[in-house]
Amino acid sequence: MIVIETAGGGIFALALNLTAAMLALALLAAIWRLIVGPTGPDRVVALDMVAMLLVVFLLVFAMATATYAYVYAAIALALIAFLSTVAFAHYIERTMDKSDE
Amino acid sequence: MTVLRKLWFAALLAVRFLFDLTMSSIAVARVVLSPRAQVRPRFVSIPLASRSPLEVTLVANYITLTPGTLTVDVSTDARTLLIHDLSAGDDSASSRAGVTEGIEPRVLKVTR
Amino acid sequence: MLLVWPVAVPMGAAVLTLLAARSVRAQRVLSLAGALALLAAGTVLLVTVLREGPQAAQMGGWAAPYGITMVADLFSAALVFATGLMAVLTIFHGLVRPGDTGEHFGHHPLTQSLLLGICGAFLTGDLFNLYVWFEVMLIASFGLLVVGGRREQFDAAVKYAGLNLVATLTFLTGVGLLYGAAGTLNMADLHLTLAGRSGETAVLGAAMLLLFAFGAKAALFPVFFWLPASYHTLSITTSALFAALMTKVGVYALIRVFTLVYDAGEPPIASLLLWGGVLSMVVGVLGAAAQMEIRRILAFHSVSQIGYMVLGLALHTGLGLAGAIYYLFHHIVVKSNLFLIAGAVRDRTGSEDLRTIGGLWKRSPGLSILFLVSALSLAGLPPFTGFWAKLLVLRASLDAERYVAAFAVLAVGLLTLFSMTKIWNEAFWKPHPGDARRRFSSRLALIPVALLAAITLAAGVVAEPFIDAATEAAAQIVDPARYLQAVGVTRELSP
Amino acid sequence: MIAVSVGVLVAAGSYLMMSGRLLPYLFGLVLLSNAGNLAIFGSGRLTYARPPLVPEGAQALELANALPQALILTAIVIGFGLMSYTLALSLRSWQETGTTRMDEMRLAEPEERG
Amino acid sequence: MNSLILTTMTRLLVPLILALAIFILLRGHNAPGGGFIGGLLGAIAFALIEKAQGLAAARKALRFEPMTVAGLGLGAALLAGLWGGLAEGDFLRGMWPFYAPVPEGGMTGWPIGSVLLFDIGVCLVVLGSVTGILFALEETVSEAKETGKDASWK
Amino acid sequence: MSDWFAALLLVSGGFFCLVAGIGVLRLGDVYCRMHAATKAGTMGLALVALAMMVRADSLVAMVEPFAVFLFMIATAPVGAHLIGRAALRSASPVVPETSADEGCEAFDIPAKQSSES
Amino acid sequence: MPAGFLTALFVAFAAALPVIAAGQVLDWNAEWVPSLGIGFAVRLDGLSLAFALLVTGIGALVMLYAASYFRTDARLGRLLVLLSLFAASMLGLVLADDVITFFLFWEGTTITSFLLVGFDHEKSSARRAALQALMITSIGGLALLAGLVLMATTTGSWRFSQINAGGELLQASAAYPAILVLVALGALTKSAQMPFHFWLPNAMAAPTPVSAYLHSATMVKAGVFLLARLSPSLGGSDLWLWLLVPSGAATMLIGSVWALRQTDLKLMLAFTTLMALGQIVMLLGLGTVAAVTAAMVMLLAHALYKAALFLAVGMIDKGAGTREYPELGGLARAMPVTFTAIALAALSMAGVAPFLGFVAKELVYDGSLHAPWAIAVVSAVLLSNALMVAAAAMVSLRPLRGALRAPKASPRDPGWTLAAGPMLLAGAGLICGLMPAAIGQHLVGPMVEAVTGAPMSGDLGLWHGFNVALLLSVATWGLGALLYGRLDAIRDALAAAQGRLPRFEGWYDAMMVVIVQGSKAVTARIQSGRMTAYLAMSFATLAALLWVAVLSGEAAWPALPRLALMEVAILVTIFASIAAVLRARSRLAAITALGGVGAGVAMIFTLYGAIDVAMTQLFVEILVVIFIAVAFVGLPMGERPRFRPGHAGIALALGLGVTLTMLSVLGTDMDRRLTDFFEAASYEEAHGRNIVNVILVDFRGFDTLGEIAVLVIAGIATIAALRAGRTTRRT
Ligand code: NA
Ligand code: NA
Repeated sequence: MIVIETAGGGIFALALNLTAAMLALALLAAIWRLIVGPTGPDRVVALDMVAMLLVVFLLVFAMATATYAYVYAAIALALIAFLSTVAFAHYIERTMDKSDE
Repeated sequence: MTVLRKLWFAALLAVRFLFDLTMSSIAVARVVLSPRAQVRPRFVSIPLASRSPLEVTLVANYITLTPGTLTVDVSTDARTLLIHDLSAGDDSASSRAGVTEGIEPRVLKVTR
Repeated sequence: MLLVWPVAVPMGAAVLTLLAARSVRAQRVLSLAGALALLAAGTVLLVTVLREGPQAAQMGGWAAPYGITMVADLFSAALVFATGLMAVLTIFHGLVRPGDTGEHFGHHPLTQSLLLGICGAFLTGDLFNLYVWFEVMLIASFGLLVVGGRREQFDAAVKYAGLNLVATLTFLTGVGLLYGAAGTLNMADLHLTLAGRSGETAVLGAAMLLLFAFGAKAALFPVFFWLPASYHTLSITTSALFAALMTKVGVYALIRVFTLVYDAGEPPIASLLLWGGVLSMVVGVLGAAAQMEIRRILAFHSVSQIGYMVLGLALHTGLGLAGAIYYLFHHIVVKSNLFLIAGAVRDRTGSEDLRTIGGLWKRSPGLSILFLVSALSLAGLPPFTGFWAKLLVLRASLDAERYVAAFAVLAVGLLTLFSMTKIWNEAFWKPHPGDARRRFSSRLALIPVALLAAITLAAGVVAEPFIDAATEAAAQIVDPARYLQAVGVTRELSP
Repeated sequence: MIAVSVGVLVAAGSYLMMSGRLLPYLFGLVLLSNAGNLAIFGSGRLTYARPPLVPEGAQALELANALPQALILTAIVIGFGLMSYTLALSLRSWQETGTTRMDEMRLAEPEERG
Repeated sequence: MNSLILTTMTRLLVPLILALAIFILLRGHNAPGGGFIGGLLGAIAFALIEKAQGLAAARKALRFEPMTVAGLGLGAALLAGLWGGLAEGDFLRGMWPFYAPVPEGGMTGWPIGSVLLFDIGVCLVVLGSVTGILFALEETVSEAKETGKDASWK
Repeated sequence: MSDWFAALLLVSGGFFCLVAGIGVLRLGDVYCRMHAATKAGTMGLALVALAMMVRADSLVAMVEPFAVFLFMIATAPVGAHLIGRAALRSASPVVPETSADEGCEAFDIPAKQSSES
Repeated sequence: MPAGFLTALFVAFAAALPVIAAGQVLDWNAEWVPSLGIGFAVRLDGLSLAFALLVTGIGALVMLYAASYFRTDARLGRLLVLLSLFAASMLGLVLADDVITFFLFWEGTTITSFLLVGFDHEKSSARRAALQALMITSIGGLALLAGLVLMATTTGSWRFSQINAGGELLQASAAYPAILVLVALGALTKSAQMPFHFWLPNAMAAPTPVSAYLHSATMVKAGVFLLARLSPSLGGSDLWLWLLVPSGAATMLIGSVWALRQTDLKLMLAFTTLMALGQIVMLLGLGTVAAVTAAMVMLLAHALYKAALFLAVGMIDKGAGTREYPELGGLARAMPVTFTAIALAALSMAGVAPFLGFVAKELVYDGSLHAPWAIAVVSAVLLSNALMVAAAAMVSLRPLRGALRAPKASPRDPGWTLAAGPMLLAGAGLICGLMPAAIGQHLVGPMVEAVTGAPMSGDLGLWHGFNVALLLSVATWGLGALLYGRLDAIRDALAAAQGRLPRFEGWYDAMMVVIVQGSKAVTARIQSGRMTAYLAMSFATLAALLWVAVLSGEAAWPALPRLALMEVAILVTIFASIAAVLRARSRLAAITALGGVGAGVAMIFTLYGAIDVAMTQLFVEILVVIFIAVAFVGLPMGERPRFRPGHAGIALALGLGVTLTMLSVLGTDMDRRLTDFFEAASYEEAHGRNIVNVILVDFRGFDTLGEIAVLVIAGIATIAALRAGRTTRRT
């Protein structure tokens, strides 16, 4: 069973697969939190977490496939992903929406 | 002269930061992975010596990434931080000390 | 570059009117100048195509099918010309009819953008590019729907957008799947690639998605809801422009794609088109019969008349196609004029609701005659263009032995006459039931109306050149050899 | 895999849109948009992790199909424009009509009297 | 949003994001990126200013009316197209005035021309339109809040 | 050797990411979950970036992962702060063990000893 | 002015009489729409000449009359314009040789007639009558169009003359019954034949000159003209007989019986017009030379006396103030000119020698006697003619004799401009009756020849010796006198019967109700105004279309892919997020879940090498979140919609349909022509290594140009939507 296909082999490929598997599990955990909430800020934390995992995934994937170009995406995402968190926080503060449970 | 000094302190700060980050991550891992989660969170307010927005910000962000603490809010006069300590129990003093005697001086050495 | 100007001109005009956002006067001048330039570009293109046959241009110099090709056969060129003409007339109308939204933010750039999308759609030879121009047109129409900001406009916009967005996403998906199945996007190239593959689910499925998308754009049964829900809420000028061109782009796309890329004669598509057309005719005209406001009546009639055009396509004969094309141009002129007249009626009576207005035959004989000309043309009476349109479709139906369709052509014609008479009886003959005080009215605003009425009369009386042109346009579509040659993909390319 | 995702997205999107509420409609629209993009992407066939960048020197081999990617880029940006408008429209029509149920918006097509 | 931390970090991050946007725009022809992504990044930078320091500050930072920026962008792209069209007869043909093949193979000079102009146009359009929409949304919502017109505001 | 080292870094990076995930899943209130997400997540990212730097064959290839890490530690605490503030202002529920000291009234949090609850 | 013009035309046509009588036919053709084989062709033969004379002659007199009748009315100009347009249409109709030319003028008469019937448009009754006349004649008109087109395509010619020349061919074709029925429908509606006859009496809402011109002399005879015109090609069959004779006979009887019931003189005349039209149609249906001859003479005679009567009744109306004869009496002395005109015309109508009406009646009996169904036909004719005698007596005697009674204090003749028309027309009836041979030779003979292709049998004459026809004439007069004597009793009986008889108008009313109510019902169901219904219908249509493709096409399904764990995780992410969107109760829950979907989709893009797409997707996602987070501050979620199984079914069918279609696409072989070209040319020719970007800005830069236009427009549209109404209403 492979987690992601890798360009090379050896110990590093194994590590990549292991890491990817852990990333996938973390992703699922974050998605679970995203779905069940229960509060708005919980969901936002979860989504923030998903964004961070995406950045990590991009790096891992760049190494796995020896495709350096993915790092650009990781850089940009790392720089701006928090903006959606900012927007959500703003939203929550503006609405004080406790119906968001 | 002062620039070099500041750079030196900045480097020290960076190293110390990396160390703190590692420590805090391990601490979190311990909490998360222990079968019975041992959390005794406490909101702690911390008066700051920092004055400039940059100083406050750096301190606040540092706090967030270091063991057990998380900056939740800054008072409107920018003189007090509200932090959330994951395992402080009933004891505010140590977390407060960690900031006012640990983090803040180190940051201020760079900025001042 | 001949083919580029009809796109570049409205795009430039849109940019300039946008940059001139602070000055309404400058926007008006630019907008009208843009329309005139578009008309000039359309005229040059049409003349060239008439003289030399289909024209093509490879965008960026990349040969088909790799780059995007713009193509104008007679049908496209004539449509671009008509777009220019309608642009000039409606924009002029908007300038001289006071209070017609021209001063609101976005009106002029959006109008120019609408023209941009329409011309782009008519001229492109690439399926995905067609999607892009559809979007240009769609989003511009979205904007125009809400300019002015009356409450019912928002309601109308929700329905218009709600349904058109579904159609547009369907279009996108259809293009994607078709690319997956055929590996190309150039319509002429698709013609060659798909030859003999119409039985494949992949090809057919994409056809169905496109059929839905264009059908919805054309306001064909059963996906026409957006049109009667929205047209009557627009400003008069904009509604006339919409009535002239919006649905036509859908019909154009149906004709283009289901003759060039697909074959409208293939079994499931043929009967779907036929029944879609016939049911549109019937349901649309019934809807019109049920309404009491002029523009709502007219909007439902559009659905019905789109049905005629699609029926012409579905018959899958040269004559049927010529009928569809002739009908399309006839409808551009007449329906937009009736929308303008609805505005003139509102100016003079204070409303478009037939229950509350009247007395125009006595008070405004000139307007009455202009209405009568357009209404009778719409109802398909000689010697107006509507008669020839109906005659062509009728004859094509009879020739194809589609007697149910022929019956529908006639019965729907009767009901169309009925609604036009209803408007005439209530708005023109009946005495005004309320306060018949003269409201504002602009004589200048009747100039485009008179011009369009003159066109439907003159083109009906001197019918030959237009019917001949429709026949030629249909011939170019039925046998796309010259189209393919202009694009530069040849039959040898295909395996 | 992509085909199933597209189907699920379409089903969920269309179901949400049919609810006739402004926000679910909007959410459905976003899902359908994603479905359309994925459909194009899948139709161009999938090539694992070979971005369509011409490497220096060597001749390119089996890169991912670039055309669908360009098309999707276009579609994403267009979809974004449409989404913005729809969002603004939803907001404004709620303000103007006072309801989020599309069925209750009857200003343009009022119920017939009598 | 009236957060000291956010405001301060914004001052640091916005120049970074803008620099990255320009970098990605210019490099897009040969690596991932281009006008769209550059424009989106730019817009995100202004969105960040708007969030941190408010609408007025963001408008001020942008200097031009957003839709003017967008209009100029579209105009630039159109001109890029007309350039090739008027010079060579093919609308949108790539024009490389400072870039020429050398006899022994390869190219020499600066790879700038109509294609770059086009990409810059794309970038400006994205930047202008997105910020324009955001600003207008923000205005509408704030006004609804002030006037209490919005029934959802309790 | 460097392969082994990089592999180790990589796997520990993945481990911390997983920890962050589990933390977000397991911990009782939004503040605690943020501890996990921010610290462990950043750590995970840092380690993965480090692994990449270890394997880099050029300066650019070293700088870029570092930039990723740098941007992340610049932005993650800001996000955390804002969520925390939003949670605070929307009075998000906290785990019952949570206490607060006397200085927090300014932030609308009544002083409270954990033993009281 | 128009009167003078028509007079000149009349003289010109009259000048052509000898030429045509000599057996010549004048043709004039102009190209009109050669690509369809349609020309603007006119043809002057006996039939069209006679009609042309009626149209121009009576037209001139009516115009003169109308000018005087409406002298003080501001609407006179309009009336004359409309009458002129009508005259032109009518003239074109009778002269046309081309089928489409004919139809053009046919519809021209319909429309001008509509406008003339509704001339008193402020009265709702006039509007209703105009609409009715229009609807009924348009039903016929549309049927006629179909019939004509079928006829033209069957015979390959658009010319009446050529079609008539190949008549047998047409009758042999399979389309013949359809053609005949359609053409007959046109003729019978236009000429107000049972069951379409009721529109004609209702059309009496028109001003009197209009009724005289359109509804007695000319337009209503257009149907008759059409039948006559096409009888060489369409006539002579059993179907022809069965269509025309019963309808004509029934109209004849209905018209003559109900004429006696009326008190409004004009209305009474309208019913007698029905009688005459019915008789003519019946005779044409019988189709023998004798019957056709009779029909033609009857047509001429009727045109003359009926127009005269209408105009004279108008004089009574003007002079005495009403047309209701119970309110009138003794006008003969007060209005001698009117009396004279009415008396002359009525005598012709009663078929008294030596008026043309007498000649006609003799011929009618003669024709009926030698036709199919002779006994029944003759009896019907006898009865209706007798009723005509009674009606003629009624119109001439009741208002004119006895003590002077009228609403106006001192009724007197209007001036000569009004009197000239009726006097001339009535006089012409007498003159023609006095010179039957000349009329027969110059006018009727060529008419009959044009219709039957055979020369008229015998001459016209007042005296053909003692024969059965004369006997029947005498019987007619006797029976007529008897009926007139018992007029009031008959009227009472009719009044009593009226309520119990079926109303022929019923089908029209029912049709209108069906149109109005049916359209409302259908529209209320389809265009319900409910967006959920619209959307459900749209998605259901889409699903159905896709399933048509899936079920009717053939496909090679792709092999199942082997999924790596990461792919599974991504799929789970997407599906779980979708589920979260579906069950989200709050706005925030829904948006964050959408973010999850977006992230999953971006990961798919990443996995398969679409870096640019993934970046764009993520950045757009962030911007969307920012927008939504702003907008949703002011936009509530509303309560959660309840589960709709129908909608769920549609959604599932659609989703499955899309999946299957997509799978079928994946089952085809990918044609990588374009891709290979882009890979090869990207760096070499377009100087860029990022193929996606090169496609965007170069290979397919035109797409991108349109796309950024979309974005600009979206910006404008969105801002417009946000500002529209807000700023204006606030100030
Ligand atoms: Na339309
Ligand atoms: Na694009």
